[in-house]
Amino acid sequence: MDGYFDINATSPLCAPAEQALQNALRTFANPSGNYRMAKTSRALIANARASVAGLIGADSDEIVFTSGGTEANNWALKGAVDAIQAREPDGGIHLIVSAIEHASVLEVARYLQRCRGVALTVIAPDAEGLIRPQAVIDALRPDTRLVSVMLANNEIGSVQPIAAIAEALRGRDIHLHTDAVQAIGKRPVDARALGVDSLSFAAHKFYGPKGVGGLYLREGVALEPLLHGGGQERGLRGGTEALASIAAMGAAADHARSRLDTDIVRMRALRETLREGLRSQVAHVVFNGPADDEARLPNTLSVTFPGVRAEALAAILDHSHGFQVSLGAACSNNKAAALSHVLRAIGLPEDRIRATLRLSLHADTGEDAIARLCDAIGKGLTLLDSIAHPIRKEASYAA
Amino acid sequence: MDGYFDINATSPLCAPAEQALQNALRTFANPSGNYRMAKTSRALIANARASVAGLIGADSDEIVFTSGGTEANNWALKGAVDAIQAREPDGGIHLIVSAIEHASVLEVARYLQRCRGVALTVIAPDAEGLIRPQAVIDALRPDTRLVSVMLANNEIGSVQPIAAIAEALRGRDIHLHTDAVQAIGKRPVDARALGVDSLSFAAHKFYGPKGVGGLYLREGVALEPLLHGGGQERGLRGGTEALASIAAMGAAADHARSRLDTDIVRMRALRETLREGLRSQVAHVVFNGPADDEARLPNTLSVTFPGVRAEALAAILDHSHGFQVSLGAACSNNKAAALSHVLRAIGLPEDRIRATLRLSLHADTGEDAIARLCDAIGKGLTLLDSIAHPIRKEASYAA
Amino acid sequence: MFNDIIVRHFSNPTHTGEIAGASRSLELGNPVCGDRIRVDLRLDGDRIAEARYQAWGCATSLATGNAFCEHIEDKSLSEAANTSATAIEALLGELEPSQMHCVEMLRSLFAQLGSQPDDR
Amino acid sequence: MFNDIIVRHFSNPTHTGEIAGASRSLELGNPVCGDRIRVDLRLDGDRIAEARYQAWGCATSLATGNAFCEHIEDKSLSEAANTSATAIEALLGELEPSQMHCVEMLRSLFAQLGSQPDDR
Ligand SMILES: Cc1ncc(COP(=O)(O)O)c(C=O)c1O
Ligand SMILES: Cc1ncc(COP(=O)(O)O)c(C=O)c1O
Repeated sequence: MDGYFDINATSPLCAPAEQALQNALRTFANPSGNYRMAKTSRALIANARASVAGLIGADSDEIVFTSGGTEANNWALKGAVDAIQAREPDGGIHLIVSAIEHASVLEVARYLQRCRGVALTVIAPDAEGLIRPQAVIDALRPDTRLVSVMLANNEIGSVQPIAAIAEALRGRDIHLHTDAVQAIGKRPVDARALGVDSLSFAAHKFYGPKGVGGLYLREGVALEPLLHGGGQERGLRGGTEALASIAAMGAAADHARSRLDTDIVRMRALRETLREGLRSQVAHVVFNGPADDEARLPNTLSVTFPGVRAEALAAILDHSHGFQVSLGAACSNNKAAALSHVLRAIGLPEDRIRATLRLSLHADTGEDAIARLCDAIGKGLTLLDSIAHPIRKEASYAA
Repeated sequence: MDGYFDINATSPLCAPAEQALQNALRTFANPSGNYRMAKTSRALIANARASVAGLIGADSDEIVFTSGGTEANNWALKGAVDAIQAREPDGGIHLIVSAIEHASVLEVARYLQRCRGVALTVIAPDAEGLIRPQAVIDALRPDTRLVSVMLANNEIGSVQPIAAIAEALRGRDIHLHTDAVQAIGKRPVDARALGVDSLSFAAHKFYGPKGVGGLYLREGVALEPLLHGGGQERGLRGGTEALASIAAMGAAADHARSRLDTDIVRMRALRETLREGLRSQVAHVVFNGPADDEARLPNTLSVTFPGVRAEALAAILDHSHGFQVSLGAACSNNKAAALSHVLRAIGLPEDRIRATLRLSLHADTGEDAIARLCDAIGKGLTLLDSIAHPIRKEASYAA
Repeated sequence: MFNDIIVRHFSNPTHTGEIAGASRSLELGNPVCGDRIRVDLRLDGDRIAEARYQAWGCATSLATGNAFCEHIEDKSLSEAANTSATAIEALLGELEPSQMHCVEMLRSLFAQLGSQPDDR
Repeated sequence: MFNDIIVRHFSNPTHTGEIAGASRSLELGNPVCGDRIRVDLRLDGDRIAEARYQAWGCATSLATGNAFCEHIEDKSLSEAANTSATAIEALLGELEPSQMHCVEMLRSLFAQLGSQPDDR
């Protein structure tokens, strides 16, 4: 864990979540059972629902559990389209999404366009990765029925003005969905205050288990189920409930809630240390994303080392120094597929995208780990410089 | 566990699955990561895939993990419809399902009919709960593109002649899906020998965790994803993989495979003991489902006690004797909703449905537990008889 | 699922049976689910000296018969008949929606108790 | 992900650098991903007395340069140029699809080695 700077990809289980999971392993009765054993299972789910609701400022009745953020995003968009088409079989549906959404929103949008007759507008962020409410308003059409803008971006950490977007859309009969997968546990999230119709989350991004998450569905909002089945989750999502995972998610939610304030302060400080360390270690370094600290996740740094192949640097960090970081582009012979669509959307040219790493830290990251990371990056750059010296593209980058 | 006669609803974790889950809890790296830690995660998933493939006679490449049986059934049907409609935008789609399918098939069929323009034929089983291949053939239309018949029924245990149905459909360009959720671990399942295009399974029915399962997708068969997203599962199913649950499912698959032959023999013997015990304990008892032992799950007994309200009997079994059993009908003021659609489909009248219990046992059930269950049922019937004596509907039922 | 009151009444019913030569009998059927309850009373003047019931139906219905008899036994007919609406509801404890019809049955039994036998 | 051979070559490269007054230089660019490799040779008669490389690109490209130099150093020019196709492929170990272009680069380097300098 000490060299782990990829918390935005996934987090380990926190101790309370692991404990809750252990405790739940023997609670196996089907919650739908008609006997006493089933009561324990139902209570476990009800408790977890209350915990998750508490974390995101919702009522228990507004939380539906899913298999993760991807299912929640798929459900919100497909379920809204189904519900609207059922109500108004002859009306067209126009969907607006931001260009920096996660694949589980973008791919759904493309599916809806390709297979379900939905008209799609993809709106660009500004150079800092922010979606201005005006950009949403400018994209509106009379048949716009669905808007999806994420709360916080996973790659550059930009936090979108969702409440302002919701305000702008009010009264227009538009379903506003926000993907909050990356925001929860890293900043306060209050679904009701945001004013959205639906909001997705995934436990493994806030120290719960992988393969479980959910959708906040504002009271009164109707969606066609994505998983039709045996009436679980008040008929909204079929499937025998993932008892142990749900219990662990509940514990992770309680834990995240109790730590949030101090975690944020700590992550901010650590990120500053990291930023300063990189600046002093590396001659030429660029930080991507919002300049304003209020508009970015406290734990995320998107860093470009101009002239460097970030893939090679990441490989050295992993194999020679034991650090895990994430890339803006994977090495691939298929240019387009491998380049981060987020970095492209904020206008980074291809060589800059290939020179970019994402460093995402957690609140328990040690100061010493940060110092060692900066040192390792410095050493890695020196090594790369020595290999590339006479043929490198830009001026020397190691300080 | 000793009084648990509801294994068809869900099973507890077997020891190897619990161990695998424990071992996997610290393996947290995102399998999509570009660093060494991610290798462990990928290996864990690959091993589990091989284990599951081994259990059902498939290649690893033919297994896609999902959040359970419900998602797998939803995906098979919706994904096939999407794929067919994309290939032939102007062709109609006719879907055939059996009347005794699980809700996660029936509700999907109704959704496809209601919202997606699919024509639906629901075919009835015979009085033993068997779907004759001829019934499927009789329902065929020129535009039939999709057939879904379950391998084994969860309520009465009837095992359908899927291989014969597949044979009858061969060469007609029809996607044949089978829901094998209830069959796996209770009888040999060989996806390739069955000749189906897709086959769904859920770990919690074979002593793995709840909330994980998968779909066998025969090589060469194309489905549109149900969960669009980040390219996991070779682009077929988005979502960060449920590492620990998948590892546990793999261990459960290995365990089920190694025990299957002896388990079947043992479950059959136990079921016979139970059947004989009930016959000797109760004057009037009827067993529903196939007469032929080859055409029924070895662990499942659907039992009607004519003249008895099974709900009251189940309540006494639970509260006075510690037995968990399942009902053919829940107590409800909404007549229709509460009656088992399976028992209705095989022609049981309402009063018989309300008099029916499902007893499903596992291979580790003790002979003594069976004796005690028979004794408790006898006592329960005597008690109910004493309460209802002068006003009961039918002749005395306690022996 | 059943609350503790319901469980006690159906798993250990204390007032089952018939009364030979009963002073009075109440009878009730639920047309939707088919549940039936019959209660025999032995009156000692105005006092309900003995109340016994037979029932066929779901567990909550069975409990309802017993709860009714237990409550009225040893009370005067008028006192029992005047059991308040709140007290009637409390007799079965908290119920789930699917069990609510049993409160209806209970109310009917109390109502029959209050009406004159020749009213029927 | 990288196999052990690749890891050894890129994390501890043994043949980086330039050779002042090199007898010969090979140069290579990959038009798709932009990777570049340059190799300087110091020949002692027909013998490759020293091989040094510079590279810019992904980790596997960097490893490719080192693997090439390590393999040819101390061999005769013709022996090195006649390295079999199988041996060339084996030099980088098992690769993932996204790393396959490095085998191409390696083949090009060996091909350049075999062709006369004035062929270029
Ligand atoms: C912003 C965002 N949305 C959605 C997801 C999908 O979540 P999951 O992989 O748990 O389905 C992720 C992470 O993978 C994410 O970062
Ligand atoms: C026959 C059958 N199909 C599908 C399912 C659904 O599986 P799950 O609840 O795991 O989604 C079940 C059990 O619930 C079942 O018995």
